[in-house]
Amino acid sequence: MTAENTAAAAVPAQSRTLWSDAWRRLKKNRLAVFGAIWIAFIVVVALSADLWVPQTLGSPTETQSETMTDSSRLPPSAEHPFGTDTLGRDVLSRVIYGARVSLSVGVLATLISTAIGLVLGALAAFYGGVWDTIIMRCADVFMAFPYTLFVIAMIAVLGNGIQNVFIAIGILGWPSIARVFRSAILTVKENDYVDAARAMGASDARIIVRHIFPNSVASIVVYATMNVGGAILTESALSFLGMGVVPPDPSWGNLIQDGQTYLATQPWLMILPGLAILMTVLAFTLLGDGLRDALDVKMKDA
Amino acid sequence: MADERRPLLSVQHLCKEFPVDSGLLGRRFSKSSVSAVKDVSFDIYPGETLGLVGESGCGKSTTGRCIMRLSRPTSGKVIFDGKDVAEMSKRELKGMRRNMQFIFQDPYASLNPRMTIGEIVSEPLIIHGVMTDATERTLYVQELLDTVGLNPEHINRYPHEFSGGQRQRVGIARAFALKPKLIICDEPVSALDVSIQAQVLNLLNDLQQQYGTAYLFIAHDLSVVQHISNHIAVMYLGNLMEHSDWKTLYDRPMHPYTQSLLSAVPVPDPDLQATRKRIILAGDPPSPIDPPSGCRFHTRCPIATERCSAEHPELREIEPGHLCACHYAAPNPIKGSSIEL
Amino acid sequence: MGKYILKRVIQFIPVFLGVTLILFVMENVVPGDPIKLMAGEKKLDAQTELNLRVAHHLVETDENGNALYDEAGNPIATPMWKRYVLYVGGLLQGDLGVSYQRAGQSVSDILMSKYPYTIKLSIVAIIIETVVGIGAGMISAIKRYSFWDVLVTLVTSVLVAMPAFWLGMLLQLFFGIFLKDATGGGFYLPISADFSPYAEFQGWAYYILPAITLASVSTAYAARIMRSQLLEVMNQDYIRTARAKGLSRRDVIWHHALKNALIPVVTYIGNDFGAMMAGAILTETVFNWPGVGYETYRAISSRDWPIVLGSVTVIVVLVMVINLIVDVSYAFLDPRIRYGAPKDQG
Amino acid sequence: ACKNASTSTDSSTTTGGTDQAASGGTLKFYINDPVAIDPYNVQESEGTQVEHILFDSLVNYDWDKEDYVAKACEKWEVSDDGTEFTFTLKDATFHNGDKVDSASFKRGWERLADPKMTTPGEIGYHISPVAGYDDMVSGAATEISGLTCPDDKTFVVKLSYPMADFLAVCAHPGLAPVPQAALDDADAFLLAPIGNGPFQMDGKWESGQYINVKRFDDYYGDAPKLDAVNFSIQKDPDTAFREFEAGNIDFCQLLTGRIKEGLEKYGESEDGYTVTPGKQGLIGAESSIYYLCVNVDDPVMSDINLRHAISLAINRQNIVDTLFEGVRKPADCVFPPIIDEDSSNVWEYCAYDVDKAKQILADNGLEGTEVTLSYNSGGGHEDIMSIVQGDLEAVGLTVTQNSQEWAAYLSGLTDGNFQIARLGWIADYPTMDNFIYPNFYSTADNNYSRYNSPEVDAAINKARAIVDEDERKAAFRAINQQIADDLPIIPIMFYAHNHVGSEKVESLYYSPQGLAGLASASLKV
Amino acid sequence: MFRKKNKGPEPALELKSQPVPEGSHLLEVDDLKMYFHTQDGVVKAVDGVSYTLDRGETLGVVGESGSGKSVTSLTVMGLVDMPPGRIEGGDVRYRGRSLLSMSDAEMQHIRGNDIAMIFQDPMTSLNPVYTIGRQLGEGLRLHRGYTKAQALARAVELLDLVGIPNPDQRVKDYPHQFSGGMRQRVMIAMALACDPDILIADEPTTALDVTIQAQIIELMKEMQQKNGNAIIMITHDLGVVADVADKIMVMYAGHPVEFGSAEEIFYHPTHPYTWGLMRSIPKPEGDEKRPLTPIEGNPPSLVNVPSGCSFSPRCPYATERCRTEVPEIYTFASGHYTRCHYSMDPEFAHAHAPANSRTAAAAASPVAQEGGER
Ligand SMILES: Nc1ncnc2c1ncn2[C@@H]1O[C@H](COP(=O)(O)OP(=O)(O)OP(=O)(O)O)[C@@H](O)[C@H]1O
Ligand SMILES: Nc1ncnc2c1ncn2[C@@H]1O[C@H](COP(=O)(O)OP(=O)(O)OP(=O)(O)O)[C@@H](O)[C@H]1O
Ligand SMILES: [Mg+2]
Ligand SMILES: [Mg+2]
Repeated sequence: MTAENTAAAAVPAQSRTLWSDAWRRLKKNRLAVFGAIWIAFIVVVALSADLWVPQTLGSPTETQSETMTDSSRLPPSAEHPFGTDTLGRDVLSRVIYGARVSLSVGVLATLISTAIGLVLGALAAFYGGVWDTIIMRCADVFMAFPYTLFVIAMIAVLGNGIQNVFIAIGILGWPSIARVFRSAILTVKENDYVDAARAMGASDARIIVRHIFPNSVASIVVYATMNVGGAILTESALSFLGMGVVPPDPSWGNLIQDGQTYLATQPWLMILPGLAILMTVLAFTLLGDGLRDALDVKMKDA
Repeated sequence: MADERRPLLSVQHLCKEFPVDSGLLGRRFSKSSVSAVKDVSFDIYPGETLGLVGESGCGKSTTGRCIMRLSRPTSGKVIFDGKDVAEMSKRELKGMRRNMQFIFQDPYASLNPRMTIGEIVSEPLIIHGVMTDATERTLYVQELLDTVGLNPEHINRYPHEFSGGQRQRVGIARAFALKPKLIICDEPVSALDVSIQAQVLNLLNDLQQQYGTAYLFIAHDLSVVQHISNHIAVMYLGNLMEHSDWKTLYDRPMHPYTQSLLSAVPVPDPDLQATRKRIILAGDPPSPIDPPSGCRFHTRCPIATERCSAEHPELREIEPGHLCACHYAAPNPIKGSSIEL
Repeated sequence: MGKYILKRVIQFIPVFLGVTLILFVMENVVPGDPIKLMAGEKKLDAQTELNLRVAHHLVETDENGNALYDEAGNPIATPMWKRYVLYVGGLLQGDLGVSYQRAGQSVSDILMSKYPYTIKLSIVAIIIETVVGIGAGMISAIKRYSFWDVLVTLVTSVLVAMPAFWLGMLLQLFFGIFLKDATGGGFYLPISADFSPYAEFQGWAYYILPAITLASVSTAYAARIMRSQLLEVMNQDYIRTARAKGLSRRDVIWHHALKNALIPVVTYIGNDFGAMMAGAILTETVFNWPGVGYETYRAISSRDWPIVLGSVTVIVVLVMVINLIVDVSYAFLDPRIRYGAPKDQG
Repeated sequence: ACKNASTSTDSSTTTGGTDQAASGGTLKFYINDPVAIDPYNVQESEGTQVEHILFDSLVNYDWDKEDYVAKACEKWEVSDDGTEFTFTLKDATFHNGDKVDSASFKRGWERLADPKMTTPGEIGYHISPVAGYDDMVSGAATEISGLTCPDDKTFVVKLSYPMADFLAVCAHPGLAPVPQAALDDADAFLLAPIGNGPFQMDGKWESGQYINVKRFDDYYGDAPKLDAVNFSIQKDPDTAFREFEAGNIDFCQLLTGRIKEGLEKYGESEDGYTVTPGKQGLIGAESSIYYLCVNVDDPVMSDINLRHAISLAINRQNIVDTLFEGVRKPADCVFPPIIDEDSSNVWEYCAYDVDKAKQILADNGLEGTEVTLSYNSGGGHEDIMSIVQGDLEAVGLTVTQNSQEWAAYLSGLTDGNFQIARLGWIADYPTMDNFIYPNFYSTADNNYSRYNSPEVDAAINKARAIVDEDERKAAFRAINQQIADDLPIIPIMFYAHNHVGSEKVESLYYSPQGLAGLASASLKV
Repeated sequence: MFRKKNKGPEPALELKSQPVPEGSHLLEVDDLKMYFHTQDGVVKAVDGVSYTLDRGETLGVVGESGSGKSVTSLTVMGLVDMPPGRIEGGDVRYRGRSLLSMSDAEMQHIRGNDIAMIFQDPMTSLNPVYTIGRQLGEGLRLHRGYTKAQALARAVELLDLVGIPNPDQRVKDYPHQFSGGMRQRVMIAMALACDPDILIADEPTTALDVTIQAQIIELMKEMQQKNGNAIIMITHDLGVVADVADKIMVMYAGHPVEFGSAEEIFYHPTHPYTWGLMRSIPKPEGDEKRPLTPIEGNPPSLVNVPSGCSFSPRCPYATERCRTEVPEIYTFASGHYTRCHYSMDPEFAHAHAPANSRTAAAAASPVAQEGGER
């Protein structure tokens, strides 16, 4: 009976789509905007790195054996804002190039797990029955594994290297997204408009594409956004354990690992890459939170 | 019922059971299914309205959904336009659905929030490949919107920009888009305020006049049903209790349940209300998981006897066109329990 | 309830089999022969290698324990399914096998020496999580929009976004190194575990930093869940009912809101306990903690599959049992579950 | 404050030993978690570190005298044909009071070859020259026929072929005597072995945590000064060093990159091997080498010119200067100076000569050749390999790094699935033979290069049989030169200690083989 | 887990036992205004509500969804969260004392003890984790200082009173074990536990089926007869109001458009909104189906209340005056008041009032007198 509460809202003068609406709300959320800006900043810096970083800060990987002893582990300075590492490489430039690793692992792993999760979640939810049982039991098995150990074991199977990292994180991430998507579909399926479409004679494909997907996409977008942060954290943990990217390529995790040795003497070597992780993951979480609030249809007009 | 016309829809001995989750509940009850609809039969003739009333959970929606084949009946026949809906293939179903549409109770949940009003209303047209020309379709949709009393310029707006009553109009426009022969209205006005409810009821009436559509009108509010229906069927716990034309039902209700239902509806007239005789049923409707034996109403029936708990009363024609499922129903209503309004 | 537990226990079986099966498959596709690895960089002579394979049931043997050979004269490797059956059979008898790399030690002995530390650390972490998480969540929900609320929201966001191992290192840096220097050795915390009789600190001191590190993320989540639950519960009709009875805001929160809000938090914390039991590899690595997580990680990298299998199996069973206990203990909080009602209202 | 006063840092009060009176203190010694501390399976340095003070083998190598000295034996005799060794044992008891007799040596040695052990031994190959070893391993015999005990005091070893260096084998810590208890309760023995050495177990090995040993008072030799040793098991040198800095560990590694800093702070040991107060940093040379193993079967790496160019391109001095702060020495051949100081050993291509390297590549059209550097992750190899990569790219090669987990890496090595792989060779016995034979003999275990030169094989066979010390050395030097041009391995550097003791340590000797002389160590009291 | 014993409010505040001061009513709501200050603007949820209530009386409040019915009563109970709510004017007097100026502690004592409230949805209004008995006894322990055992005993009595079979068994049950109708009975029992002066029922039957609704209404009437308390019955169902109310307040857009005795509202309605409401209800008629006359348009947003008469955009009789000028309150002698410019015009009523109302006849003999704005 409370449904009519919102009826009082006058029909606004000009039409808005839900996305533009969400965008409007998102813009109002200062934390989410901060997250988005930071992500955009990191993306731009990482993508454009080749254009300016090696020239100004020096190559993140190249070493100069002639001058190395003199440029080893310099403290932060104007020339090297984050200082240099043992091999005389500029740490800022390594952090910047590390962003590439972190972001690509975050995004690709999320893409992989989202793709697998979406298909399986949709199968389970839409066709139910045996499909549901099999897929969800599999998900249970995967979820029963201690996650970090599972990823480590997976890397052990696949070998080190960035592509294996995102494959492993991606493959093992599917159960949670499948569950999210499944329950999103089941929730959406409950809605009369799905029945309405069926009553009109719409095919399953049409129902999924036109009705279920657009209405569950919000939860997936939110979940995926948050998941990127999670994947970045996992990657950093793997690199920290020495199972991630292969040197000399930098990643934030192995920068921390490198810096660990100098915890007492050159703590910035470990603190700064950690801050980069923190900021970036935080940005994804904030953006995800913001998106959730902005896309939440229930919160409309409240 | 003796009627030479061919019924548009004929529901015969429709039953629907839902399996109940095993586990904790299953242990408590010997049966493991909800018998939501039990042996329900009725006919609907072209251009007429059958009202279906009953308390919450008595199986009204389930009946509607089975007719629409949104659920598959456990047994029984649903014959629409001469064909059994329950037996139809996917393809036949699609064809059938051109002529049968659904209007839902909740105007918020029944419109896809991600589609514009125009898209929603034109969806049945697209699905059935009628009016493939986009501009023609748009014009038609605008016309429809105008018919249901919405501003045709709002075609590109989203449902959340409308009030509940307006949304229900969108749902109605969608149902009428294909000019179906039958529309199943599942409590289309229950969620609306009285003032809006009247708007929608009038609209449905007007459209019926205009297009000659038949309705199966589901509601729990007897006054609403009475207002719109030609015939009325009363359900209790999955069973059909009484069925007749609206006037007979109001004037001479035979089933004690109908009688009490009618008497329970408060009338907006203090004087009348003060003088009315009222039958107030005791207790709650039993669970359909474990329905009472015999007559399902006997646990709450003011006139129940031993026979009622032992023997299931069939729905039988007591007087012409007036069916009742009560052992004690007779052409002259039981004295003392009839209700004057 | 008994039936429910039984049903849950039966559900364990496929999960358990699935987990062990996946591990077995992994063992067989992972590069690196564990037996060859035993000898390190040196080569094993063929006979010793064969003996090792026999000892670890990696080749088929006759009744006398002698290896069987195929026509080409090579020892016949035991098929995976057979080893799997042997393993599961052994498990049912409580036999987890013998480590490949830790010469001759039985897996159960190794795990038994590790689990107490993991469990104890988890318990301390759970206590932190419960007290701090629930407390912070409550404060921030009750004093919504206040300074404390903002602070809690901020801190939890940051904690969730922080690599736990990095936080651990920061804690070491601050409490172990900086503080020691700053106070001239007067006050500081140990930075890595030492439970030998020669340890510098009393036992509990070694738990502080690792437990904080381990609890950090979960505490943040617990606080967030607590906050949102409490806010949600405070909007429920029965809260209004309680207020209409004349209860003070405080009483309403303590007696009506809290118990309802706690239910999801307790689930979270319970499941989290399971996850902690799974070993906090990174925390253990950073703090040199003698727990299961690091041991399993070490075992994976050194292809010590009996340990991997054993510890993961034990973890999975433990997690399932803990989750079951959590779900069952629900009933004490939530009568709807106790009496088998669907959880759709309230 | 959290630092608790009652558990004082003066750890001598907390020793569990029987004699609290003689207060020699407890030394806290960092190790990684060992694989085994039972002699029958000591394969790596960490386990050996513990095992060698729990058990005494027959003889010992004395780095000062540069010769073998008796340890558990009184004296030994070698038959003329060099196939029979007769040891006369000292009077000694095990930690549990059992007598150490010749049977206990036979028991200990046979355990290495016993296929019925829970985990068959992995160091048995050391005694493979002993007659009857193969029969025992294969299960055909229940004892090694070549080991006999004419009486309690006499232990006779018969070899199936002559081996000049067999005495070196007898110095191996794993070839120790064990009491009957080792067979009776093998599981307990695994975690708390009972030996004949100067220290005995104090409690059992707590995996991942610690191993405590205390002075064995009935030791037949000089009584140790220390009351006890607490082997503190840490996950990596980083953690250990942090603990060292916090004052909780008395001996550990200096971290690469922080060696100079450590030497300045803690002082540098005079001889490089002995920690004394104020001179606590050890940088003495070790009998081991760090090298790149080249897969000569690889189509690319089989090009000898490429190997030459690579070797010339590497700035070894930079590696030792940047990462090891000049402590380690650039390698110029296979023999560490401590094994053989003769300067004629030097390999031509171990010089750093970028121009020449470029020249060779240009002459042979090898510019831009793609090579892959494989190594195991962790252990600081990343930095070394990154420097090597930088150097190789500087001369125009294209380099990929392939960092793998140890397990995967090792199987790559065994399967020949690599181009260039980093390896280290730590001598089993401090002999030149031990550097040549295992690495370059065509069928030898450690010949991951797959180097196969019939001439070299023949020369090795010949050299090994030479009884005369100097002649043998000369022969091995010749072999070294024979290999130099082929470069199946590219020597990078010779290891040196990078260890440090705390100021509490009065004296602690740490041998070039990386074994701590805990029996003679002392703490300031 | 229960609160500290007898930490009740000061006993000095036993208002219930004091007589209603001369010249005032049990409850007087006077031009009450409660606005919500939200992001989207000021929601004028309650904008000038006035009514009086005496012991034994029932006030029916009707109106569309969102017209401010609930907020009005919640304001009386002091249960509106402030912020976002804010009282912008007016007063609520209970036995002559202003509730709005009471302290928290005083209000706590009033709530449940003097004024009790039950809510629309019985399914969600009971705390799922406590037994019925505990929840029933809570008010007693709080206001009356009962012990646990006393409270439980009384809870059994109360359950029996509201017609729940096996009350001594069922006190130990949890809410989910009760059906909707039974829960609403429990809610009533709970509200009546401390024998309050006023019972506010916010749509107590909307969520229930007609047969159950009839039970509950019957029960409430019965209870009122026994206890003599006043009831404020909020509903959108004119039928229910006709059944129970002595006085009726018709609300539209945050304020009453008409207030008077049930008799007058049903038989002499003077506001076009009330007319519209009556015309749009489908009624079981005699032989013919009378077409419904709906009120066209939608209820206004409380953020942007239309200028002039808030009903003017939907009023079929609206004139220019209605659209610009806010109507005053016109009070008839009987206390019946209305908020329409034309309500005092008998012609107007005669011409437009619904056929079945007796307004036409009533208006012919004007009992009304002009009243000023209050
Ligand atoms: N999918 C389902 N699974 C199990 N039981 C169901 C399902 N759908 C309906 N039921 C049960 O069948 C019975 C009839 O439900 P139905 O929705 O048809 O009632 P209704 O008369 O439409 O009630 P309402 O007035 O509340 O809409 C109810 O007891 C309901 O719980
Ligand atoms: N906490 C709040 N913040 C902002 N607006 C509110 C709040 N509570 C209520 N409102 C608004 O106040 C107006 C009146 O609400 P109220 O609940 O009194 O309506 P009602 O007449 O009881 O409706 P219903 O019949 O749906 O219960 C509505 O427009 C509602 O949206
Ligand atoms: Mg329904
Ligand atoms: Mg309300």
